[in-house]
Amino acid sequence: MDLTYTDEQKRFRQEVRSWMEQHVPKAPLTSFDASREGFEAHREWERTLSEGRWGMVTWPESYGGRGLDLIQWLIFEEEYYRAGAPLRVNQNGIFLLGPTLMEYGTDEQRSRFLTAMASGDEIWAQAWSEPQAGSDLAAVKSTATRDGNDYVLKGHKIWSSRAVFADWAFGLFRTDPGSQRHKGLSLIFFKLDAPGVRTQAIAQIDGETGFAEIFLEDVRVPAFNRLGPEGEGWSICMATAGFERGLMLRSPARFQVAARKLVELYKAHEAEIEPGVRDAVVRCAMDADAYALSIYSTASRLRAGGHIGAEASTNKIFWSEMDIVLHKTALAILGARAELLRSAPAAGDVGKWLDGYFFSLAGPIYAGSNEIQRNIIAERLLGLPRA
Amino acid sequence: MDLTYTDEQKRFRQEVRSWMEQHVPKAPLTSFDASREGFEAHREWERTLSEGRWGMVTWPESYGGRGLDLIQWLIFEEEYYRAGAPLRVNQNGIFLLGPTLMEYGTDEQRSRFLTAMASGDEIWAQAWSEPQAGSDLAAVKSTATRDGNDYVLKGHKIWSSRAVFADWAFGLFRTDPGSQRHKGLSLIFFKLDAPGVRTQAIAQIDGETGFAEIFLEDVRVPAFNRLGPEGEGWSICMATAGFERGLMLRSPARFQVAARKLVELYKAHEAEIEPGVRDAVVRCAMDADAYALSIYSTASRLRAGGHIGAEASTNKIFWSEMDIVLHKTALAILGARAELLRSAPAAGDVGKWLDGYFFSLAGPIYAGSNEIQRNIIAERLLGLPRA
Amino acid sequence: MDFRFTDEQEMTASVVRDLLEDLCQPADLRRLMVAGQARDGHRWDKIVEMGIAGILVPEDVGGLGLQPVDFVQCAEACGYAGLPEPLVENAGVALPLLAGAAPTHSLLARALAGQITVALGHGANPFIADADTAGAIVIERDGALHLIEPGAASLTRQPSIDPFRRLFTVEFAPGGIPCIASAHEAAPLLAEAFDRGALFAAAQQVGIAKRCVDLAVTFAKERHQFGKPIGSYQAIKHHLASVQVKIEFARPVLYAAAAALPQGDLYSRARISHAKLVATEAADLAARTAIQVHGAMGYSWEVDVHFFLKRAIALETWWGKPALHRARVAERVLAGALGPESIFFQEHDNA
Amino acid sequence: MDFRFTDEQEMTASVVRDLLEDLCQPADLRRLMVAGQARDGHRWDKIVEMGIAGILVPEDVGGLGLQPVDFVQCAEACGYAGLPEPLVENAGVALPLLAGAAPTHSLLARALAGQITVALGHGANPFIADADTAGAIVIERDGALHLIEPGAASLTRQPSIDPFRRLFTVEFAPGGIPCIASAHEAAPLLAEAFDRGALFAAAQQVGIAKRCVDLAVTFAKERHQFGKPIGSYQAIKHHLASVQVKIEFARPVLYAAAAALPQGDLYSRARISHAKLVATEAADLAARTAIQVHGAMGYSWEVDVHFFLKRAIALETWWGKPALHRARVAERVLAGALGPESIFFQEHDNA
Repeated sequence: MDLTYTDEQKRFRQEVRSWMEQHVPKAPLTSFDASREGFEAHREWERTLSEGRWGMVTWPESYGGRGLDLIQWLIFEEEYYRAGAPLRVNQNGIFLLGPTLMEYGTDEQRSRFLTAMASGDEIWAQAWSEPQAGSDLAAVKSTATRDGNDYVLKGHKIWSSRAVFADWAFGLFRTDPGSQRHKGLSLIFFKLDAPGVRTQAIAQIDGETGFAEIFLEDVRVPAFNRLGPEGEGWSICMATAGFERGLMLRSPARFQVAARKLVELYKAHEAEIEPGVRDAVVRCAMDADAYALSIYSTASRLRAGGHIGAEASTNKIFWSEMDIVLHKTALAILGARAELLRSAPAAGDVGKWLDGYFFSLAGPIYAGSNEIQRNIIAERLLGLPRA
Repeated sequence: MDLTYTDEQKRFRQEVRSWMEQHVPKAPLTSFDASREGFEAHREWERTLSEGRWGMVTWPESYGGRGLDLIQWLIFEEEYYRAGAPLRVNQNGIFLLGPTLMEYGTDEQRSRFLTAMASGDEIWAQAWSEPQAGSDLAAVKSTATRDGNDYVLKGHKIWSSRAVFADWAFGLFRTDPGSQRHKGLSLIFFKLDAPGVRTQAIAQIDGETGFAEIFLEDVRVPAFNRLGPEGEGWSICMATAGFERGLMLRSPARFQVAARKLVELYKAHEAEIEPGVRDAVVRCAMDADAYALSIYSTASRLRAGGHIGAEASTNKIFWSEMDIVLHKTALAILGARAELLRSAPAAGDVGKWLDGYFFSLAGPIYAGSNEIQRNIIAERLLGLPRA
Repeated sequence: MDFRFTDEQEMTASVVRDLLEDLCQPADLRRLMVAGQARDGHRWDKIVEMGIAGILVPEDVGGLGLQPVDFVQCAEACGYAGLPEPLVENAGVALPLLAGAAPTHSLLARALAGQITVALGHGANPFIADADTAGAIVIERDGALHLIEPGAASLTRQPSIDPFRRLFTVEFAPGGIPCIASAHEAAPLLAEAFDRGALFAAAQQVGIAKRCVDLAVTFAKERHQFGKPIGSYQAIKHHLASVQVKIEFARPVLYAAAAALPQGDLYSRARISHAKLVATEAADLAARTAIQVHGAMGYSWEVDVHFFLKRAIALETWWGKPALHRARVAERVLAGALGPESIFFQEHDNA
Repeated sequence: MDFRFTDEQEMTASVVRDLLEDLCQPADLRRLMVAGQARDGHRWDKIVEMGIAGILVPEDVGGLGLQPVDFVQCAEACGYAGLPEPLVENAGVALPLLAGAAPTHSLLARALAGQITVALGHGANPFIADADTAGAIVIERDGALHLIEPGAASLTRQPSIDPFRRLFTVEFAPGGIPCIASAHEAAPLLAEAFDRGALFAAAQQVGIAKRCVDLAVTFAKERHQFGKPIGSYQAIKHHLASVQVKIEFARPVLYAAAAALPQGDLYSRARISHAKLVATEAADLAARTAIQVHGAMGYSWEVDVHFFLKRAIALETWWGKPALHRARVAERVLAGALGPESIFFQEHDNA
């Protein structure tokens, strides 16, 4: 065990830091979910990143990456968040689909999709859930009917992040009409501007729109858009979900920055608040720290050829619960101002804590609810019998 | 709503207080579970109580009670605990079986058993559980076979409190050999010194013995010892359990005294401990208070003819979780001395906090585990569907 | 000693409950938002017709002369309904204060008649609720009470995440505003107003908590996953059961606090604060649990839970943030009498 | 940067693990209790034969010259086994201290050879563990270190709820005992000893937590209620899954703390304290959950969980109670560098 950075890693950190200092937009970009303008501004940022070959540093150079390892990816993420760089509008592509394409795609598919993904030329939405298929994802009803070299897609997807403005979406479809549950499903890509595709934004509790419904009526896509063998969609999708929950969905740096801001907020109001809050603030910093250490441990194992297992589930429970506590602690510090909108004249330094709190409430729900995660831990990690 | 005591209630409190001041043993009695001597000393105390007609104040005078209402019972309990009077060795009888006998017994059964119960002449053990029937009580296998005017009992009971030294026990037996689950069970009494009865104390995690196993081999009891109709044992037993959890199993005064002692412990060590502990101490006092108010509310309703429902389950969850937090808080105040036995020269004021903590860990388990209670609340109080 | 509400108390509460069930459903809330109006005129007229504006105002100055315990369940019902209009703050807090400070003031008579509402600028709150729709604002400055009539001060809206909370800060030229009670006269009135404010905020939180549980239970019965209603899974059951336990042990504290409020002593203040703390915890856990039970839907604007989540957030710090109330309880626990016999203590008992 | 143990580190740990699996099962613990002996002679001989007494002692004074990170998994294994004998305190804490204070002392040589154990009376602990079986006691008085040979001081047994913790207070005539390090010399040694003590106590707590989960899982698979193994119920599953999450997020902190210990700075101290805090929370929750899963059996002496429950209670305050460790973490959080880039900071990085 060696927890010191090599000189090369230190140099790499400096390289990222100085590039970010030169390129990160001074003014924060407007939300990529709220408007086409905000979305395109974030696409531009993705293009800027890829010009610096920072689009996805772990990918091979041939796909616009740098072929770096996961430790270097963590260093990149740390500097990315440290610099306050924009959220990744293409996270569905680069963090979820990308690694899966790398593992299950054909050479043609990889070269067709990965480069355009890393460059930001094609932004991806995910299309897993359906109205009756939430925690029970295997209940998907949307169909992909084979017709020559094409599939014809029919169905109704929901909770698709980025789907309003994105270019492409990937989702699960039933390619075997007679199939049940996990069988007969395939992972298929479709363009969101294809004939027969209609998207509808979903308003969240804070009025913002981050998710959308997708209605598909006889949407024709080439069989080339199917990832992996027909009927293997479920296992491929689970691999994606595992990777998602396990490592890349929530970068440790995200919480370390949030914890730092919480400590700053605490120090700014230390005089007004009860001593008990200090323990809560310290606890949040501890948890952000613990999460980062756990990811370093997983990354070290994966880099050495290990595979991610049920720890994907423990990670997801930990960060989602930590995120709620962190934001509740901030609201406690803000006191009576916590309920104010940023636009309120008396808002002072309320910042985005309330928005962040609402978003944190979605954490235990999406990417597989924490109830499902606890089942997985109990059954796969502890070996308890299925119900 | 009137939360002031009537002059009569105030007079009653004074009467109890002065009687207790005169009669409560100055030196604490030794445990009624550890030795025959301790048990008999507690029986003597029960006799003293009954001479003062304090055995069970809510019972009719004809059974040695005072025919008082539940509010007066609460006042009695408050003064009883305030005076530091001994634990009730006969609580299985007076708190569990007594009320059930009152409701389901024949006149003959009531006059045969209640007076001797209130007087302490007959101390009762409960015999619900069996090795394979814990949370799933309906799985009892012990049988009572009808033979003329008698039943012949066979089986193995476990977790019977007081069974080592008590005179009588009541338990569930299968009177219909072909019956399944909740059907065909009857509630039957048996003497613990009857031929064929063998009891075996169970050592607890602290080495003390509070429970016992009971082995029954062809134990002959008259049919007179069956409470209620044959085969109705389950519903009668549930009524008992409801009453147990609901009101009398845990007197609010018990926790109010514990909370007061916790506050005293805190004040004695305030200088040495971190500020955060104060909130925990205050919270314990709040919870003890809330529990008492809730019981006053229930008692008022029952006095007016209401019936106890699923709140029996909410009460059980609340006091059992409160009891653990209360004792953990005390251990936190004691710091490094928390692990010491009272006999340790350096023990100082560790008192019985550690014993109390261990006992509190049994709270969420016995009298129906808290998991079962939460099912009951969800299904009966909230109307959620059964699994 | 009887811990049950009287028939009259139950009747008053059920009148309010029934009215709100008819006129204040989430659909009504959404309609009001779209209309962008401060109040639902029809609903408010019906509320005024109930004639309970003066419920806590002494009879000799034109009120009904009832006590907080007579109103506490009404406030609970307002929380359950997520009522936008200021019934609780007007009838429960502001009018008894104004009646104490200026019993003969003409605006009090108009307020008791339901012609106007009175907003209150109490030092415990940084903002004034419903100041723009009020016919008068009673405001504390340096401990004294002043009465601001419409137009006599400039109001600044402070938008809240709760679309139905109309918060304002107010500026006015000192001197231009009549003083209705000196600091000496105002002190006891402000203290009692704070107790009422905290008590009725707690009552609303209990109502909010119960509403969130009801919304979650309804959904959990309908929503199927893995071929069963999600409400049949132990995880969902135990989440909701734990919330229910919090509610069951907040209510008796709330009701006892309401009954004790007139004492105005160490013990009543602590019980009111205790109620505010546990009611707020119940509402917080209930709202978050309801969202969790609803799954992704719970995070959507379409589901009604967020109205109650936001009100719960706002009321957590309204009329005193938790730290303040913890301190008030701590004072009683560390300095007052403890033990079984002290459960219904009043200070004069100890004298 | 590689967050994996080396093959050598894994090997050392598995040797200890295997030995304890053979010789330190609950049945062995019960036998030792019945025998009423301080140590299991055979087991201790085998432990001595491993020759790791000097694992953390510099090579130039006869040790193996390894680091805390090389021993942390051994301490974890001792917690998992509930080992009664003082392997952790002797090899992990006391001997490196003695080697620093009196590198040439004959007793050190005997201790490194496994002929005696050394007990430590550190100011952070009010008691001395295994003082009666020790061949020497290193004790702190007024910051200086003294060495007590058997018989040179009177020991008073302080019985613990944990039957395998042999705690003592010691009295001796000042002056009669040789001083082996002045307060000035002793200060850094005592500080590092405290860090090692806290670190290895945390490691034992993680082992205890894992053992409690394993005991509960085994029982939950066998025990049937309502016709199904209780481990198939979501309530049981989620209880145990929550414990597992705590363990999974205590381990990386523990291992990082072990690697950082030699820094001896603000950051390493905070990480060690962080590990002690979360490991203790994991052990506490795990032990209570294991008892709950076992139902009434869990409350019985017959089931083994209580051995680990009691050890967890003892270790919660051993080498610093939670308040002290929270304060050490707070110092780093409030005074040190924060943010993503600071995860593996050392003080000299900032210089």
